[in-house]
Amino acid sequence: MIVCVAVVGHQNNPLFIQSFTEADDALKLHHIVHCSLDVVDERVNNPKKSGPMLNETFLGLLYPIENYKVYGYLTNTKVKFILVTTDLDVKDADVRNFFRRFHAAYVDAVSNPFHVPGKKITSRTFAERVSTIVKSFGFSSAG
Amino acid sequence: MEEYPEELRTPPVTLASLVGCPELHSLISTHFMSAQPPINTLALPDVSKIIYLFNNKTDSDPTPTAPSPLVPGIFKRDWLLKHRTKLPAILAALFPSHHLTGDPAQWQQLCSDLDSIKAVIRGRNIKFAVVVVVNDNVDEISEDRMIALRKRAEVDAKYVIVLNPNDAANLKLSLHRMASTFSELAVAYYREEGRRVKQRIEKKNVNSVELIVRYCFKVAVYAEFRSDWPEALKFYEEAYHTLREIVGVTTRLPAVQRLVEIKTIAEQLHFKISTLLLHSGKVTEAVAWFRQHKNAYKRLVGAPEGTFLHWEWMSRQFLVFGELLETSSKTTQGFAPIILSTSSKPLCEWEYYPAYYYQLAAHYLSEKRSVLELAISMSETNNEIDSVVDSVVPSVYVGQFARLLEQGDNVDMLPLTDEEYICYAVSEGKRFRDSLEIIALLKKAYESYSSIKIMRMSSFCGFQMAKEYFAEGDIGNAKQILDTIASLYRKEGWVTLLWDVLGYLRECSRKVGAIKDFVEYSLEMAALPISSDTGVRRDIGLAGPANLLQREIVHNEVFELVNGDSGLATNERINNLKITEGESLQLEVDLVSPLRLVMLASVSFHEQTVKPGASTLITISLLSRLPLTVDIDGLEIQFNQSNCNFLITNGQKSQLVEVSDGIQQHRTEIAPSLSLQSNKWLRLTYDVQTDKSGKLECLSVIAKIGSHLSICCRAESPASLDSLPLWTLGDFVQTVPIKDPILVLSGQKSTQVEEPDPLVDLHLGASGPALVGEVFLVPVTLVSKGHDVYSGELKINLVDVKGGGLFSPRDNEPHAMDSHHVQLLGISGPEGEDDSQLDSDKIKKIQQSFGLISVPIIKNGDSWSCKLEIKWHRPKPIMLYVSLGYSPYSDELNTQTVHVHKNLQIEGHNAIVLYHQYLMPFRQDPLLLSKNKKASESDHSESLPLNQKNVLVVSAKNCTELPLRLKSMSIEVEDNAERTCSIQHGSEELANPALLVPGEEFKKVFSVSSNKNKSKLSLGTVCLRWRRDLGVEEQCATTSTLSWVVTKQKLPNVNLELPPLIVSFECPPYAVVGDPFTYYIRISNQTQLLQEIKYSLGDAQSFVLSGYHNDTIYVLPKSEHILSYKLVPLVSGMQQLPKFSMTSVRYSAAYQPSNSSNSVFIFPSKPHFKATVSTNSRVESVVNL
Amino acid sequence: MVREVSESCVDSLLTEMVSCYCNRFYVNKPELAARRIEAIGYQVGHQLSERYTMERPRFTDHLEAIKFICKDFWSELFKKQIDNLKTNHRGTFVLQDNKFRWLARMSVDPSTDKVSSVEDNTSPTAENKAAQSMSMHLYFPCGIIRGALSNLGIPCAVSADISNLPACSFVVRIKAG
Amino acid sequence: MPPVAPRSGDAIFANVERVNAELFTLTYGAIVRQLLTDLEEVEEVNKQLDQMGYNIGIRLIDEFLAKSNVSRCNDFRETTDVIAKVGFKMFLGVTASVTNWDADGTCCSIVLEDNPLVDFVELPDNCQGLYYCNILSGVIRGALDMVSMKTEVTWLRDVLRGDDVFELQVKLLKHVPEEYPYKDDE
Repeated sequence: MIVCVAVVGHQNNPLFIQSFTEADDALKLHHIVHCSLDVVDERVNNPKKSGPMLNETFLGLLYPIENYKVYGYLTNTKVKFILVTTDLDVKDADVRNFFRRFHAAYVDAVSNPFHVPGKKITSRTFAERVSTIVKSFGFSSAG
Repeated sequence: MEEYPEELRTPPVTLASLVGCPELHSLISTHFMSAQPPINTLALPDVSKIIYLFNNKTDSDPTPTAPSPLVPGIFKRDWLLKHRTKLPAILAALFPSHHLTGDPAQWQQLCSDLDSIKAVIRGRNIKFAVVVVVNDNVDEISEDRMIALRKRAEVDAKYVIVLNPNDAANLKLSLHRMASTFSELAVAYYREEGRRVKQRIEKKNVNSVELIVRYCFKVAVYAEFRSDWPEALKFYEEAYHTLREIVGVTTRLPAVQRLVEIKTIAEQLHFKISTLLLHSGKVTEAVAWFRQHKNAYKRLVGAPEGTFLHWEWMSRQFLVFGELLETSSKTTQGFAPIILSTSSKPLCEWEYYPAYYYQLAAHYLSEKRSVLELAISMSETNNEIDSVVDSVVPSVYVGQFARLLEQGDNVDMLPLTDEEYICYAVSEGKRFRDSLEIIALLKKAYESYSSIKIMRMSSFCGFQMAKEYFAEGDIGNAKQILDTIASLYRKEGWVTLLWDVLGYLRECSRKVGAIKDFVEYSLEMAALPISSDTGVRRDIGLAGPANLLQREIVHNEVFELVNGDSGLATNERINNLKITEGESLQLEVDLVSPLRLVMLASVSFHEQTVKPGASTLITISLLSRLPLTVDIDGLEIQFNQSNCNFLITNGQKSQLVEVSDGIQQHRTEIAPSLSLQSNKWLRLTYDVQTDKSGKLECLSVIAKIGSHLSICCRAESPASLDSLPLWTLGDFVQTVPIKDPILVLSGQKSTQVEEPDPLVDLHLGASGPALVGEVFLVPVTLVSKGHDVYSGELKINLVDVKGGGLFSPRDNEPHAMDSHHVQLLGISGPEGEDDSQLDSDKIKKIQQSFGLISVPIIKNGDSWSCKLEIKWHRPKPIMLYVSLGYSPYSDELNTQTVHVHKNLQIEGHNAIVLYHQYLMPFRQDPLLLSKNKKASESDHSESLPLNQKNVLVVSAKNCTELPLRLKSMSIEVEDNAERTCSIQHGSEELANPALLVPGEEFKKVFSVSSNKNKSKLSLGTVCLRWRRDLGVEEQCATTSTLSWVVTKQKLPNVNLELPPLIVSFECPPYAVVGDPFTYYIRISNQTQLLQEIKYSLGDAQSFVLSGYHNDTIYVLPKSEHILSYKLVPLVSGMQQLPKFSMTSVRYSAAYQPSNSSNSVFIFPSKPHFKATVSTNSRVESVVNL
Repeated sequence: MVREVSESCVDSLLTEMVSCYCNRFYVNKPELAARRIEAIGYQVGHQLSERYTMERPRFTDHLEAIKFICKDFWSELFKKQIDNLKTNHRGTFVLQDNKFRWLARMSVDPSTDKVSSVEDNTSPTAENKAAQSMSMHLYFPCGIIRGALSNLGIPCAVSADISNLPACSFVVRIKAG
Repeated sequence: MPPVAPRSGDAIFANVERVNAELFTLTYGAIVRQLLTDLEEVEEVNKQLDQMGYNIGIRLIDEFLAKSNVSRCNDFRETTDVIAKVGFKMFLGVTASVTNWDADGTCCSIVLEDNPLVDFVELPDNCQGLYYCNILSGVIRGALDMVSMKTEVTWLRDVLRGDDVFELQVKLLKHVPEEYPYKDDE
């Protein structure tokens, strides 16, 4: 299951970060997300390593840490989406699909005239949409 | 890695044993060590010792004899060591040669030794070699002896080696042969051993898996002995996989210890495998292998009471692999991790970084610690077990422990129950300070990450490290790390993380009682833009949950502290933080300070420039992001001109705020209210006024809060306000510091105060155009009207009006001084005040087009003047800029200067134009061939006839509008140039300077003659001395006082040529009507050649003439032909003589004499002359000729 | 199905926005009005670029991004592409739209001068009023382009050139670094 | 009843030039945001929006009458009805309904379920006083002004403020039934 999702601005500042655990590790998840930015930089800065998925918005698995898998997504506007999950085997298709829907939600959120570009996303609607997307994670393509 | 036994960490080395000839052992062993592959030697002085070497082994190896159905353990602890140190692959017997050759007794001895050796090594196929040590020449060992020896020793010929330590030449060679032979033997030995064990595996009758594991291990080790890495790898892996099967199957040991043993074995095998992989450069494989190793055992936690063992083990796995990776990456640097995106579980960059493993090692170690602490707290056990614990020792088998039981002198090992074992392990665990180990690991990770610029990861490790330090009470280290981390989180605006870090920092400063830090950290926390709950509820650090409420709590706490409220005394958390009375706390907030969130001051003047003394409006806007409203007691506004500083006090606060010293005399405004609401600009507009010119800038705004705290904000301009930290307020519409739309965009914290209007007049009294060459004087007069002039300074600048610049290196000038077209020569002080005195105390700088001179103090109403001396070298207009800077006040403090500027355009004209012309002698015309060519040729330089007297007329024209005085005109020849001609003329000086009215010409005649045979003639430079006519005072002005301007102009060179023919006419100076005279035409041939001349004489109606009209004559070389005509004038007046023309056939040059020379005046009747003396200068100079 | 509104909504909204800033707020401070209008365009462009770059791989270089603006982005806004793109290969691009819709509509829009008369009769002659408001209108699309590009990580300055109407070309100067 | 039946809003909307609603929505949003930054006071912003709406309204009425061939309608009830049914549709592509007539037919409510202006919009906490769609009320007021009906338009319900629909109350202040200038044009 997804334990944390985050939107990170092009200056690596958090625009939105939401964890979905009853466990008391929200702060730890924030750390994980923050650290994963190092991997994103690595991927983007020397794409030869990341091979075929050059310029693809979906960055794939960023890095495995104990009990977590961290996935990344980088939009054309240099905004990063980070997904932290506890599932051991995750279908790439699911993650891609998740990010696609997440991206759509994000775009609507930043279309709010009162949203200041590069600033935190405080929209409640966005939060709600995100949590529904998170809940439906995995089912969409599985069946 | 260090805790592994040495034999495990390093690859095994062949072991050879030497017997006899101890004196040679060291020599041989050292050579063997350095041999390739190296060989360890086990030296025995003589044969007798062999027994001790091997007999202990015989009883301690049951495995080949009775394979017991239930194996007590997997690996023998000492097996590997034994094979590396005790059990040689080869045994070499050394015999001195004389034992072979010497008397039978020695031979017998030798044979017996051989027999005993063979007896010992029989059964175990240790290889045997014989070394014969020769001391002198070899050949005296007879062949049959050697054969006998070989027979006795039952060794192949090539295993009998002859060694001669004395002959240095062959020693090395033979030692080398020895080494290679030995290693060959060793390889054979280990191969056979390996094959033997392998057979056991292959025939499936091995009933216990443990044994298979053991055998595989042995095979692998033997393979390593002969450095057959692939095989070694293969069998280690096999052993590893087989071992994994045992888990759960075997019941040999109690559950916990069983697992411990298996894990220990797995650890060793894994270590071997990854080492081999890494050494063969298969990094990716190694990483993949580690991953599967980790996954295979991660879940094998085992019995709950033994959990900590598992975590410890895991931690060690990561640590060791990390170290291996690090060392190998040192050796094989720059491996490029390629992500196998094809495989389902691609490796990612991170798994190639050692830091990643250290980090996780630390993670597991802390897991272990927490579990262990739990275990310790629970294990308050009966002391009989404790007594057991003391006697626990590692058992014979790897990964097993037993308790040592001594009864009298015999010792035996009893197996442990799990309970006992756990107690033992716990008590062992107590002995280590895990936190130090954890810190060490995190430090490795921290440094390793930051060394490859992976800052966030390293910060994360650093943070955990800092927490450990904090727990350990090492505040210094903790704070130092935390500060660096905090800056990263600030930069990237990770508020929740920052919040947490600040929480720790805050506690650090609390612990060490650093009150300023405490306040700063607290304020920053309180100001962090955390509005909605960030979802961080539990696992909150020392900071408490990150939410608005907590911010307010922090806010209140810190303000209670700084206000010194008594309520705090009860609060024990803060007891070591106290502000004593009178102690004050000033926080600095500049552009980079994190406290910029807490309070931000934007200041904007309403005008860009102000008149001195006039007042202008200034708006001070304060913004605070603290969660609660802050009541400011007073604001202190500071400017670079301290006399403008002022104070704004809070009208609501009755008590007066004490102001920092030196402000009292400044004015104090009272604001109705100074409460700074959260995220709302507090805007205050006041007027400031200064009479000091220059920049007026607001430096800082100091907010006084309570009796102790004051926050000093660096003033910022609204125009440059956008550089706020990037996380500031998400959910607010941004507001601007000033309502005024223009000031928001362009408002500046500084304004320009103009200087007061000057009250001094500056006159430039220049008259008319300047003349090139003369020193032109521009009088400058300062008249003070209302201002005294102190430390005044005149700046003078000459600027080309056309902007071409006065300096022109392009046209190369003969005189360096002319490189400036117009030049400021000097500044002469006013009359009476002479330069020397002026120089002494005042500045006076003069450059080509720039001048600086200091002006003495001028009291109000006084005046001062000086003269600028400017010289033109070219006729061009220039702009003269003169500016006076002075201070109206005498005191040094008030150094504000007032400036007066004046400028004046001055034309520069040429005073005099010189030109010249040449004349022939009267009525004489040389035939200059070049003249005829002129038309065709472009050479326009004049030509003169050689060795003839020529006349040069130089005329100077006054082309100004004013009269000039002429002193002299002369022709000077450059000293260096040798004189090529003689120039005579009258006296240099004119008796009294000639007046030259505008437009008038002055002519002077020179006679030039050259006899030297030169084609070119350089005449020199016309040099004219003149000056302006002073009109009235001309008389009184004596030549001494007045300087004369010298104008020079070089005369162009002239060609000289020898005229072949010269025609000269002769006739009386005048004639009278009616009476005849003779008119001679003399044609002289200057050449060595006969000249044929055709000539003709035209008719003239005013004369009657006799003689040939035209004819051809021949003039002999160097001689002349004279034509003579009788003429009778018919008409009076100036009459043209008959026109003569001739042609030189040789030169085909037609030729007419100039008309001027052949006219004559005819009187009607005979005149009567009276000689008179002319005073006319022109006539005079003609007469001079 | 994509949501639509009548074009006259957008047109009248823009006209009103421009005249609001030019004739009511900053009557004789056109440069300020321009700034505001540009800012509004900037936000719109910023948001639209976010929207229209969904589902497409990241741009590798500036040219790709500019082309995107010329093709997809422009057609989303005006149902047509930029007609002509020029560049000096040193960071300056010229995007020409041969018939820039907003200007076309404006010039034919009969109500413009009436509007001006409604707002203030002190305004100068109708045509240079029209010219002025036209140039003011152009700050909006300039802002849109700038917003879009800067959101794509290309800081730049954008100006418009209407020397040959109805064609309008936008000059994009990419800021170094 | 008018001699020629007014064309249905859908029919007109199908024929008019249409553009991507996002552009419209975002532009309006950007304008509101900019106004908030410039004017700071929410009340000021409301006023400005209304003013802008009014100016637009007096312009749009022409296009409206022309396209919808609504013959000039003197009856307030009828007019509001046309505005709701035809006007909203042909411009914004949404339909509105008219309800809550008071006794003397001078005051009613125009109710909007859907409104392109507010797509993506969420009011920040410190803008609660803002009538985000105030431009609409202005438009209506302006349009009615041009058909010489002085009205007062106020918001009763606003989705952005948590209501389920948008409700605009249109109150007729005074009706000047004299010929309005556009007669000559036709």
